[in-house]
Amino acid sequence: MSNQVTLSINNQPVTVPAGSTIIEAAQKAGVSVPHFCWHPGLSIAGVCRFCMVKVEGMPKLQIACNTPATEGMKVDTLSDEVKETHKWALEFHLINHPLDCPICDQAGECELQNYYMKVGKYQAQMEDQKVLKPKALDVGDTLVLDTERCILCSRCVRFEDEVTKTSTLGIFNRGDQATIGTYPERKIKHNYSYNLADICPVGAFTAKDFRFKCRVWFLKETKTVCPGCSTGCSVNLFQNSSQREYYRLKPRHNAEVNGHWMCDTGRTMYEHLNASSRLASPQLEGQSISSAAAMQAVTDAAKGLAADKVALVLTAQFTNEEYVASLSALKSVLKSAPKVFIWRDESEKSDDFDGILFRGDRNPNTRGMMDVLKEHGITATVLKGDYAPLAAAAPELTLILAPEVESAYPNLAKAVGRFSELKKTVYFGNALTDSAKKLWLRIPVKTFAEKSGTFVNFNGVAQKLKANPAVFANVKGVDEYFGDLSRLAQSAV
Amino acid sequence: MASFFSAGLNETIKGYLGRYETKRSSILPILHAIQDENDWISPEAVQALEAEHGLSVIDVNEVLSFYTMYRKAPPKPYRLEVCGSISCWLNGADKTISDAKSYIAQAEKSGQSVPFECHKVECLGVCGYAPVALVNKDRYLNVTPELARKLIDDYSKKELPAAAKKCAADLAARAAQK
Amino acid sequence: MPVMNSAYNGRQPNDFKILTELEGVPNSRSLEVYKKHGGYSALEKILKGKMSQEEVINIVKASGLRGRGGAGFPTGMKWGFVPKGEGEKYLITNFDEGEPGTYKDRYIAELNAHMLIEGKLIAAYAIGASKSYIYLRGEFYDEIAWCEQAVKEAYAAGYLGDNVMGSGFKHHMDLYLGAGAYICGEETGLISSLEGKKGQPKLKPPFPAVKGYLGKPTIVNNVETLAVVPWIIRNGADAYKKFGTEKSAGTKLFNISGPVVRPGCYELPLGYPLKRFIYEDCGGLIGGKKLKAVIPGGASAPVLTAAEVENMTMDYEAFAAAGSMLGSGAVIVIPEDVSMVEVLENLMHFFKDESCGQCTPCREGTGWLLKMSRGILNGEGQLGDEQKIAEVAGKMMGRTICTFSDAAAGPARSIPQKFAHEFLEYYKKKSSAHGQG
Amino acid sequence: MAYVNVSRDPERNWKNGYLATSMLGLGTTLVTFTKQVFGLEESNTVQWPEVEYQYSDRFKGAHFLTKRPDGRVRCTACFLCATNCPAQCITIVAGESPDKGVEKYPVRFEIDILRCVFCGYCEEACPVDAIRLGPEYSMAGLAERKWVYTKDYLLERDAVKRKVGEKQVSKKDENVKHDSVDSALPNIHLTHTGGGH
Repeated sequence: MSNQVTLSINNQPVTVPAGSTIIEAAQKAGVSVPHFCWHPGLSIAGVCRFCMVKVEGMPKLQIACNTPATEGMKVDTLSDEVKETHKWALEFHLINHPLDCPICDQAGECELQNYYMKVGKYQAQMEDQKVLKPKALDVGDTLVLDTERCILCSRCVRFEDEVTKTSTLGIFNRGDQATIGTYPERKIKHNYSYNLADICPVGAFTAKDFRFKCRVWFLKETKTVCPGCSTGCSVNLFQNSSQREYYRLKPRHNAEVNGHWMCDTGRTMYEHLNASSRLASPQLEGQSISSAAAMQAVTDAAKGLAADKVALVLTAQFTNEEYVASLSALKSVLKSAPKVFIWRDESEKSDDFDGILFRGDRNPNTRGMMDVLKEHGITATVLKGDYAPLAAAAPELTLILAPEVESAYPNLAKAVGRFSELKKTVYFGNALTDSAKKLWLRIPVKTFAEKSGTFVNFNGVAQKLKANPAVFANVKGVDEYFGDLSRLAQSAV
Repeated sequence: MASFFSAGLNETIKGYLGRYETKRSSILPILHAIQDENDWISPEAVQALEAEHGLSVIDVNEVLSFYTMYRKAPPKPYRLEVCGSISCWLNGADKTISDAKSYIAQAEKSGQSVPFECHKVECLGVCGYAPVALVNKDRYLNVTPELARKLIDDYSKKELPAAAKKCAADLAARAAQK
Repeated sequence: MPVMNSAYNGRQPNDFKILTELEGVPNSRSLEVYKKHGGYSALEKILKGKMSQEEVINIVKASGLRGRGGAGFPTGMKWGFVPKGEGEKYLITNFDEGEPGTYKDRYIAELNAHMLIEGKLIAAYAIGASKSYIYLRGEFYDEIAWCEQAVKEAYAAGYLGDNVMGSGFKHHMDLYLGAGAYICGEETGLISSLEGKKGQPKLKPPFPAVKGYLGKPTIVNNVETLAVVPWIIRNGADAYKKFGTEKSAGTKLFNISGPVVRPGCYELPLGYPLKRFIYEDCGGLIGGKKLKAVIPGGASAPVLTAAEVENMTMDYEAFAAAGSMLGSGAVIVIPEDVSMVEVLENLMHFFKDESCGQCTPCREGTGWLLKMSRGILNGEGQLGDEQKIAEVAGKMMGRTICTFSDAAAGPARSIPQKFAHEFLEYYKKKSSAHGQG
Repeated sequence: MAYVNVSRDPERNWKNGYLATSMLGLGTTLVTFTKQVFGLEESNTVQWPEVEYQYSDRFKGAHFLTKRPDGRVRCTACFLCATNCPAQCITIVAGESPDKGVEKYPVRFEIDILRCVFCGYCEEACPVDAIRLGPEYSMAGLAERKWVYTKDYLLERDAVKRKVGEKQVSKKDENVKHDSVDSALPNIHLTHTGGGH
């Protein structure tokens, strides 16, 4: 095919689309070419001069990031000449790089460190005083900038120019005085700022949110899906498994959904996962009870009720599997489907989109929920600021699958207040707010980090969640609770 | 709101903004124009360029910090800039520079105010007639220590250039504001 | 305004006068004088004769004219790279003469800037550009005024505008002033600067002839290159080829600096003996000092020892064979009583100051080279440091976007290699100082 | 099964027998005992706790944290000791140091001494010479809190002051070198390069 070219990298043939660069071809061939300034999501700068490779027939070494792959090209990344070039490129990067590793949050996932272990490992030759530059600068609510650690790869500048188009960063001065920075007193304000810390190959940009919290080598990552909005970015969730403490989320490349990035709102999606912000055990009228007792209470309350006296209030923050489980369980217990309501926050503007990733629909699984309801042939009533339809139904028992990400529901307290006016409300959620205490029964549920299941994003892309060990051993997922419900109802019969 | 720039300067800036293919190309000439009138480019001027003429402060600051001809701090009225690059250095530029600097320092020690500062700069491009020096925009060749002293004396006697007066007035106004 | 002493003592045979024809002519900068000496007749020949673009390019190709800025790339070939057909194209003159030792372009402006303007018009016609810029050094206050005046005159005389000399060819010309950055003499750095950015060179590919200023095809030529074009068109490629050597055709402006008796800008045919130039044309060194070394092509050219100067001829090939380069034709003469270590430190200071800071090896390497050479000068060096300087410089070479790091490496490699013994004296000073202390 | 072949004295006589050698040993004991009772020979036994034994400087006893010349804790909370610790007995909580030149320091630094195996890996891992194993060997206690050494205890306890004293202030190259750098934003207006071209 004419729009494909075949070249060989270290004598290994690889076919790539015409117009690809050597570094892209090398990635496809599984050959790692060391690089700093090149980033697949940004334009090519070609300034770090690290990715040099030998191309047969060219007198000088070429940078792999800007050299187009051509038919029959022979690339070598293993010769002594290339290795020596990599070693020297690293040396030039390191001569003015401070020895901050012990206090640098990037240590452990720093590309400079990794490459030093991989291609460097030499005695430093520079004996003179290093160039000093400003350190620990406050450049916004989310980031700390250390200009001394910066290797001037310009990834952040390009990100600001190309992705967010905010252009708050520049490289000032020249020569070895060149320094990255914002305009004095102007801060980085957009909703994608943490990406700067991600793409920074060194510790020049570090996240304030994560500053000094934990060393990265204690963290284990899980591939999962961000529950922050209906875009459903693919993410890695980082947990310190010995402490059962979640520390951060980072985007995981997914060309179909989020590319390389995610928003700052999504980055906060670890906060509600940790024990301190969660309900540890079910609360029946303010008293802690066991999960079994709680489900027994629900079973008893549901006993003998007509299907139209039971209301199921859904938010689109649960997995498809959980919706299916809850609807099937209720159908079998009540012999027919209950009244179903969909709870959306009254401030929500579901069609909003910031042009990059973040959507106004702050629920990760609206599409999946609607699909499940459709399959079950259920038409649901939407509660959005107006709770009258629910009150009018006068349910004896109301089961609420409450939003897991409460920050997406700024008017949550008001809604919960309304729900507390109903007869018996069972609130599947982790709310610790005062208004929730008035509810009849509160049952804590597993968070997105602890369950497996499926989210379907706004565009119909289904992605699987992956379960981590639960923070509270006794807390179950909604599907498990409803499984219990149908089992208990069955055995009562 | 009153403009930061004088009416004439504003006209010049507008002229440059429309003169080139892109607005950004006008940054260098505009900065030259501001410096010609104010003697230096203050942070306020950079901010005013953004507020009044829509040039991004980042773009302007990048350019401002990259090129050495732009003065980022208020200078003295006269600058004796002696080339210290290889050709001039071979012909004794170092001597001229150190002599001029100590001449100024000595005069200042004795309580005189000398409207001069002396810098070493890189190549000025007339290397055959080394050492080469600029006093503001006037070029001098074969600048021996004696000639440098004479230049300092002669210029010091002259009336201050308009830009220097403007610079002094601006600084005084700023100090008064504080 | 005090003007420089314009006693430019060009003492050279008349038959070399191509660019310096107006030397010594009173009121040489005026349009009238230029026209009297055949000015704008080349342009007229092209426009009235309705020569095709290819014809013009072929004449320049045949003349063997090579870029006079330093790299020596064949000019006609460069013009040929520009894609044919419609679309905006740009021609930019590189008048950012910043290479230490070089002052030839400003001499052309001093003689008559119309040479440049006519050359530019011909080049613009050849590549089909309707807009061109002259990128001038900001410090060249006099030269800026001369060029401004010349452009104004050319507009008034109808050589510039929407309809050049009534031929239907449209061309506009503007001046653009730099602000003190040597790197803007690099063609893509110059383009960046013209775009109102930091003067940082751009990645190649794409080359500027395809994607240059604002992403449009752009040709950047040195002043001297363009100024000689009208003469070539007037007199034919063969006439030009008569001068110089087979591969280095024509004449070139050589500018000599350092302590010589008659410094100045000399127009000489390429292939002229270097020793004769220094000792006969320029009158040798002041005070009859002995020659220690020569930097033949501006600060970035590797040095030649006095022995190497003996049989050297001034053309691209001979210098290249000796491991140096013709560069901008700036001959810097270093006398016997100057320490080469100090020369190295001075040059490294220049390169450290002027590195744009974009590519890592250059940004960090130039600073490192300066620190090392300064250390040696301060008596902190030790045996092997000079080799380290040469090694570091060698590792910078050919590994950056532009050739600035190669330029810095030129002296940083050649001086320690050729004058290693001078470094030893500095190390000795250290050990003797230690012995006393 | 593996076994060890013990070679025997080829000349087996009564002198090599069990009884004779046992009596010989007891005889030595008796002689030494008698000498020491009458003060004819100095005893090697230390009368602990009345008398304290001095181990060599290299002894790996209870940990202490070193200080910078200004008296602050040297530790920068890099977690390398905690990472390297085979017994996982070190707990650190890092925080923003009031000293801008240091940036990071341990808000909490605790060693569970009951879990510690005194291997000294923490000392080896430390890049700034902040933790050392001291000469202290007597660590008995009655309450649990005594066995979790807090930062204050590691820095300021009397035993360390007495036994280590001045040595607690580490003379290793100061990791602080940015005190002089202006931590303001890279304001180019402040960094005028003197008009150099």
